Amino acid sequence: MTTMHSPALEVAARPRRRWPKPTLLIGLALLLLLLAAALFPRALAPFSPTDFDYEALLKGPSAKHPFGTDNFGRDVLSRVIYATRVDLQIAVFTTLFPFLFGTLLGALTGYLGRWSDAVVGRIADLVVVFPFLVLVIAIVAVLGPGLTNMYIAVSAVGWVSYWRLTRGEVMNQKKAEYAQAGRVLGYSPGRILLRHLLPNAVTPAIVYLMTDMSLGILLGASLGYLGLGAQPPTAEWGVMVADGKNFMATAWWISTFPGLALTLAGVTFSLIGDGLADALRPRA
Amino acid sequence: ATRGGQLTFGRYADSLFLDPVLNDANLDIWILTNLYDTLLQPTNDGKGVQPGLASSYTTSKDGKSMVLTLRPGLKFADGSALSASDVKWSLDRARNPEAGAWNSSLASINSIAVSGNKVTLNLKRPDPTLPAALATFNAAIMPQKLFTAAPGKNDAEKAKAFAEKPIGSGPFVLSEWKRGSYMVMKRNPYYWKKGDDGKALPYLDSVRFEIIPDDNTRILKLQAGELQIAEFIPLSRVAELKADSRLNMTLFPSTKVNSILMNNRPKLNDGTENPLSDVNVRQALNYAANKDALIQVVTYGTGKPMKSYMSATTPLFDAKQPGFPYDLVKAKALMAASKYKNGFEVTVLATSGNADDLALLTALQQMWGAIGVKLKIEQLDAATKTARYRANDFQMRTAAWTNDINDPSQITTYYAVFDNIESVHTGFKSAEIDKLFAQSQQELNPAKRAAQYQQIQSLYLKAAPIVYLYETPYPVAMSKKVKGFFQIPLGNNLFAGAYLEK
Amino acid sequence: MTAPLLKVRDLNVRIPTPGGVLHAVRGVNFDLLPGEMLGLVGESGSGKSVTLRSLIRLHRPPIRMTGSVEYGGQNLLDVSEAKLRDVRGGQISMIFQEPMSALNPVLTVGEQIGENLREHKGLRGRAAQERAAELLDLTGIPSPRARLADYPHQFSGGMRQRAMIAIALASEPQLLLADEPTTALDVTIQDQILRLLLRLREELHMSVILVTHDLGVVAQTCDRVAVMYGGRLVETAGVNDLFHAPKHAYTLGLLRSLPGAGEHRRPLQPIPGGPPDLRSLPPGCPFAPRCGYVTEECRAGEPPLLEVAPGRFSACIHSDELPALKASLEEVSA
Amino acid sequence: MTVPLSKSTPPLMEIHNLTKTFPVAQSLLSRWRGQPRKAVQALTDVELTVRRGETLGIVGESGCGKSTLARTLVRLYDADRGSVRYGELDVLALRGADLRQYNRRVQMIFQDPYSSLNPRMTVEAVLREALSVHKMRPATEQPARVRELLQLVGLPPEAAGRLPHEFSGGQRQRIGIARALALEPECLIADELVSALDVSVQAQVVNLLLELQERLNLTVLFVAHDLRLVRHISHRVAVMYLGRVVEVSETQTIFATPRHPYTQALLAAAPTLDPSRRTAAPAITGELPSPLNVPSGCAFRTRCPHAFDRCATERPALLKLADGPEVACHLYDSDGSPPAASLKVAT
Amino acid sequence: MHASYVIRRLLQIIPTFLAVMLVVFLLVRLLPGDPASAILGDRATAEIVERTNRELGLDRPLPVQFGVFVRNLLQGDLGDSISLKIPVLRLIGERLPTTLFLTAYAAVLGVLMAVPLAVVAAVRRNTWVDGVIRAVFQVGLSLPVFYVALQLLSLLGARLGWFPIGGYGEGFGEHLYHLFLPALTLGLNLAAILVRTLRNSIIEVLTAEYVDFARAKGLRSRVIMTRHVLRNALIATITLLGLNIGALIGGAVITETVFAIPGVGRLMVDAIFGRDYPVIQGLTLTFALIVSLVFLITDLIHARLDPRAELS
Ligand SMILES: Nc1ncnc2c1ncn2[C@@H]1O[C@H](COP(=O)(O)OP(=O)(O)OP(=O)(O)O)[C@@H](O)[C@H]1O
Ligand SMILES: Nc1ncnc2c1ncn2[C@@H]1O[C@H](COP(=O)(O)OP(=O)(O)OP(=O)(O)O)[C@@H](O)[C@H]1O
Ligand SMILES: [Mg+2]
Ligand SMILES: [Mg+2]
Ligand code: NI
Repeated sequence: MTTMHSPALEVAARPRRRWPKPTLLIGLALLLLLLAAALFPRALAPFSPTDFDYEALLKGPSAKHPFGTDNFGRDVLSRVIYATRVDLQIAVFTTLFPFLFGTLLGALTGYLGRWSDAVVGRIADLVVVFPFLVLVIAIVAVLGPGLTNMYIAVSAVGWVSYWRLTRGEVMNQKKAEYAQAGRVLGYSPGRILLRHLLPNAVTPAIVYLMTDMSLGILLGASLGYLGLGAQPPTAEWGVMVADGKNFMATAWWISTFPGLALTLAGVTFSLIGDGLADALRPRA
Repeated sequence: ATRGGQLTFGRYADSLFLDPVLNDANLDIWILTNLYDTLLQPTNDGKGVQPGLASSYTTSKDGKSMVLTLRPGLKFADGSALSASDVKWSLDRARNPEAGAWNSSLASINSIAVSGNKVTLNLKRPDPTLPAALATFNAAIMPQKLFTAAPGKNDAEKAKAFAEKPIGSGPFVLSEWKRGSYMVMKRNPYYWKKGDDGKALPYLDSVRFEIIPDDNTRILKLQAGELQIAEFIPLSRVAELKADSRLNMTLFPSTKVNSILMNNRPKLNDGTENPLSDVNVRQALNYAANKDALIQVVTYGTGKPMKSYMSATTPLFDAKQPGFPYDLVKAKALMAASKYKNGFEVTVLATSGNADDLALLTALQQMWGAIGVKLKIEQLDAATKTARYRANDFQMRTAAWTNDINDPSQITTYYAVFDNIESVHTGFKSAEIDKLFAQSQQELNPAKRAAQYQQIQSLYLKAAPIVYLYETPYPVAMSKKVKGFFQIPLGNNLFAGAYLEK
Repeated sequence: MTAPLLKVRDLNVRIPTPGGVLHAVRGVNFDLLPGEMLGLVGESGSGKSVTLRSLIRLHRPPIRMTGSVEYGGQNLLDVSEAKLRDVRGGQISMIFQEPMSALNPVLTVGEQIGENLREHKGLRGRAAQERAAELLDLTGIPSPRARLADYPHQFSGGMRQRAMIAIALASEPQLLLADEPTTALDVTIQDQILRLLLRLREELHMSVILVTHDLGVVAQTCDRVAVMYGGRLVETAGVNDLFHAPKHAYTLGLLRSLPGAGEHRRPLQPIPGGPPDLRSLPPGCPFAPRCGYVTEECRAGEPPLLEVAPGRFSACIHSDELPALKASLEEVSA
Repeated sequence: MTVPLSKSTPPLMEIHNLTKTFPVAQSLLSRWRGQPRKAVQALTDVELTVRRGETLGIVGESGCGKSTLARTLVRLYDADRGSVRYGELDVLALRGADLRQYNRRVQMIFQDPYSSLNPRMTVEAVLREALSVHKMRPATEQPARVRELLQLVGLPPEAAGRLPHEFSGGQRQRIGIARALALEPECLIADELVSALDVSVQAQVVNLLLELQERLNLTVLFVAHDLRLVRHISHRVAVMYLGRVVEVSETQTIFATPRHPYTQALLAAAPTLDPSRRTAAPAITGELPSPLNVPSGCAFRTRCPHAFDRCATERPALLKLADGPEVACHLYDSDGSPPAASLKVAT
Repeated sequence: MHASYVIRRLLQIIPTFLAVMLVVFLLVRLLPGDPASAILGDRATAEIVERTNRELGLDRPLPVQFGVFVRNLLQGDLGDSISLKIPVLRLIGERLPTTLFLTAYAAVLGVLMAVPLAVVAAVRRNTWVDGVIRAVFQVGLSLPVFYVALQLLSLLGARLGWFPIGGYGEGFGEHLYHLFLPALTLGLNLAAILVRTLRNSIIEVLTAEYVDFARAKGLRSRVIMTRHVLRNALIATITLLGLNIGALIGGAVITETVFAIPGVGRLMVDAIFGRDYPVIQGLTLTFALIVSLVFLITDLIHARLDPRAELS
């Protein structure tokens, strides 16, 4: 018998490490800023967010109060800073459960298909034909206003998007040869699903998560407008904008600065989302 | 006064149901008298009554009957004659205990007799509140024929049908109503009252109500000239609009009192000890609330401190009532004298989305913090709040009150008398007040009645079942062209004498 | 000798990528005679498609093209857009490898042919439909009139390719650029399409440049072959000459690596290593790292494409040393 | 040197009557009208025997069911009916652990070098996963085994730490092979293993496969449409048409004297490397009929130049001819020898 | 065209509908507080509350109430509004057209804004033009609707006086004029979402081979853009558009409040707060029906645009 050893091939030089795109870096930098404000508001804010100052009601921006004061004489800058934690919390809690639940369920039904998919599909249909905001308002009205109940309400509805995204992607990935290879290699369905399919199918959900986070904050603001959002004296951007709307003509700073903060957070999440979409895409 | 033209009035919400007897909401009440006239009318200052459809009334010596004389030639808006039988029918409907929430105001009537243009009310007992009751919206006179001709099996169904196209004897008649959007009332050509030019009122051809729920939008629309009047201006913007040279920012005196209701019962619904059952605590909370500061922060200086549980515009209000002037030292002393020296935590129910509630409570959080009371705010939508309240399932809640009738008895039955609704569900009960009130309800001598009321107000103050806050006016912004418009302390918007200057 | 239809001189295409500029086509020169069928072969990534696309300036910025593509007395690389549009699709048509992705999925086949007829022949409406049906018929699609209203996905792979050819032929072009037109097809269909192309060339007197990596296809259809490697033309020759006596070490290696060239179930003779990275080419002959004939000279500088025999060009320094191949060209069907 | 495979070599896998259909979605209306549910006839009564140690090439046009056959054999698809015996095992009845054990012994390698590897797992993770799931090696010995496997498929040890995208197509196919080999299988099913690769690289992978087969005594089912390649590496070749095996024969025989008209057409259509032998007419006209609507009788009759009445009514069975090849064509039916003239391939 | 598909989809709505009905019915009754509390306010006495509940039939057991609800529904009767005392069907009939008009208007404005801008952004991707377009919409997307609405109102409405402030107007022309700002507010939001996906799809389509083939045919860039690129890019966007229009209908609440538009969004919120059970139930069913129809229509449009789409 002839033995032939193919010479070991050389592998192409390792490609240079791919740096994340600037969008992601800027996004992460902004996130760091937000996190700093959320974690150390005391260090950053010049005043207490809740203390009144009857001497300084509705004062415009000045050296002492760079963002001015509100109708209680509270320092707007300090409130914007203290609100960061609340708003990041809103961003996380309005999306965390829908993300986890929707993604796992999507993976599962996408993989199993058939009746499980059909059943969840029906439920999802049911949820989407309900007008979202109205449903949230109704749920918040049932459970009472406040952030926790808002989280519950949003979660009851929000998982559908993640379910859809992940389910579709898992169904796609399921067709990929590596997934079939897993079956031929005798791997258990659980392993194929969790170790192979899910990591490759979760990217759209993660990218959507970022958009969803800013939507979550906005929803908080909308509920704030209807009085169902964060409860006073908690500072929260959306509620601050809503509370400031009566002063838009006379004290623009009350709603403008929290509005800017909202935008900043939106931009941050969106940049990170775009960046992640790029960074998480496996290279073929 | 100039005649003609349409006045556009921006409302924050639409009316619901234009039946004088079966409706329940201020949204209806406050415009209803423009459509349905009453026998007597409240005066614009809210202190008394003046002739309406009835040109005069007399009360018998024993106070057990009252005779009203109708004006001659009265007509409904469709031109049909308004007769004494319409009056009897209307009042009988209004006092039917099975119908509506307001029948109790006419409960003293035993029977009604009519002859010619005279209406005789036979009473069960003397009733000093009756003239005021006859000047109240639910005692409006409706056309019996038209009403009974309306489709429907029973009164409720007929009322629904009739209320869609109501015909009354008020200065205006409904001509168009697009629910949630706008409502147009046009001039009733048969209205009895004459203007300063000697011709029949009203001056205006029509009034158009636009429904604009958002405060900012309402103001913007007024400033843009699309409205001539905007109601419910947020107090925070009063100063700004006062400065606007095109506008007439008016604060109409009102019967509105803002207070915090406390649960006075020894135990809460869940069985726990209730600190608010201690009168020391209640008084301490009252003294610790800095009304002047609150008036600044919440009402932007437009309010006045509350001295009695009733507003200063209410008849028989006792001007000598001291109220609870801000006194932190006294408040601390009272706390020290109570069982709760170290303070306690208390939850207050607020109406979600109500900016004033929030402003108020956030300020109170601070003020009461000074005496060791930690205030937690629980925001509820109005229906939930009401349900909790009705079940006595609350510690504190925000509350505002306006009178519907030109008499102190209404607010007193609610606030101070246990029997009606447990003293606005505070659970406060004073045998003395109950007795005084019962007497006053039959006291025809004004001076004596005033003395009874003075005593009631003092007793109430001492028991402090509520936190006395402030009275607020009705903030209405009008174009400078608008003249003669009135919102009386009861809240009724009167367009009969309103006109638009050219 | 007739004047060439197309003269390509010093064609260079540079593609900026995140990892550096990719010099995909480097100094390509060739002429194409009227009526000629030229095969362009080479392994994947050697720059065949990029070359073909630059002939009608199909690349968009930031891809840069330099050199000249002379056609009808003009350099297509710098004529005006309007002029270029006349040539594109009008005188020079192109067909692609994947008919499924090259046909617009949302337009009917009839619309897609009609589009071309309107643009270049001024035909509209009924006349256009008539002509479209004729064209489908020409490419051998049964009941062509009925199929005009079909969408591409309703066609089979072979029919799609025919439809694409019909679209390309709508303007009766002088030159057809075909980028791997049969790679996606089965052998029996490939066979049909290739015969069709040969027939149409005869009937319409077109020139064809046929890009492929299948040497069998070249052997069966082309008059002349150009071999690309690493973005360069490394050899051009008449088809018989090339298959019997390649004059470039790469061509030789390619022919040798084919199964069927050796004994049954014996190891094949692969070309070791892989294709060069066009972003960082070594100096000298790009094939040098994989070449069995390599000498110092090869690495010194890039050998130019020179005429090594009449009508034969090679860029190999060792073209003379390469053996002939005749014997080993065994056939699949005996 | 080739391993001589005698005809008496015991069969490793016997496929009998294997049928697989894919139902297509049916509209409500047609279901309501009681129209029969349509299905893609991917495999119809496939008869095939795989001998131990051989390379069996499977060729045919796109859509003829090659991949479906391969996938059904490794139980990626569940057959509609028929049987597959693998030694003692009734493959189609295997469940759970038995099935996994079978899959360990019969491995499949895939066509697409890009999608057949999980893009997020390093080569080492890929290989170690295969080793640990089947407990091929204890954890401590796994790194060594990974290196061994890499060496076996001709990859340097430093390849272990890299992700699939860092490799060329040919190298990825090697990783795929190494992954299959990690389970030390007896039989490899290669579906279009090198179709996506350039000829020069193709040759490298083919060499590897040939080498491994001999060293590890593997049985290989080689699915491909490149006739030249199949001819080069197969001991025997099976030709499929529209879900059926139409001819099976020793490689030399089938290429020298194809029997089935389809085989003949297929060989004639393959472009030869000799420019001097060109033909003007296509080897065969018409296209593959839709698998949703397979012609009655012999599926090839719609394109067959020799078709006669019987072809439309009766399906030819796969019959063994006296000199060895098996053919499913009425021309070769027991009743008589075929008309000699009609068998010449049009050239 | 695809009649059987349409029928099947319509049939599919039925179970969804039944489920929506049950869920709403229960959810509504889970709301703390009752209609009586809501309509009678703080002053009502216990008797009056009880009497009101009796009149409204709310003292009966839930299954009985549900039975009545379903029976009436089958007769096309959604009951009377508790607070407004008029039939819910009529109420919806009065309010729904406004919201639908607003939604359609917003969708048109959104698409009119999104398509050209997405094309520009995609064609000139990664240039400053692209950057500006994306930044503007990003900002629009991260601000609360009411804020955007109020800013538009005070700028275009009050300051510049180009548009009326709030209201609805009479007749089609006035509707267009009055509803411009609210439709713009909603449209901006929609456009922000659409621009993002549409831009990405256009970029993707631009790299498709059939675009190169179209260029190789010598077609004008405008023809290529409209016939080849946009049509394909819209396919991916149309489903998203459908989903968002569904959301728009339900999400018009705040816009309707700010702009004083008497639509169903506002009505729904009022009904929830007023515990107007019949209105909530009726509206939710209407929403569900409309949203289902919108989805169906987008699917059909999708199928029209994309002949490959399998309606199954
Ligand atoms: N748009 C592009 N962007 C970046 N790189 C490109 C682009 N187009 C082509 N390339 C690169 O240019 C080189 C030549 O590509 P080309 O498509 O011409 O190869 P080819 O010979 O046609 O190969 P194949 O046989 O695979 O079609 C390859 O390295 C390819 O990756
Ligand atoms: N999962 C599936 N669902 C539906 N139909 C399928 C499926 N897999 C394959 N088919 C159909 O079954 C038939 C046989 O397909 P198969 O993939 O086995 O062909 P093949 O011979 O491997 O073709 P190719 O050479 O293109 O790979 C085809 O008509 C195909 O469309
Ligand atoms: Mg190419
Ligand atoms: Mg296959
Ligand atoms: Ni159709």
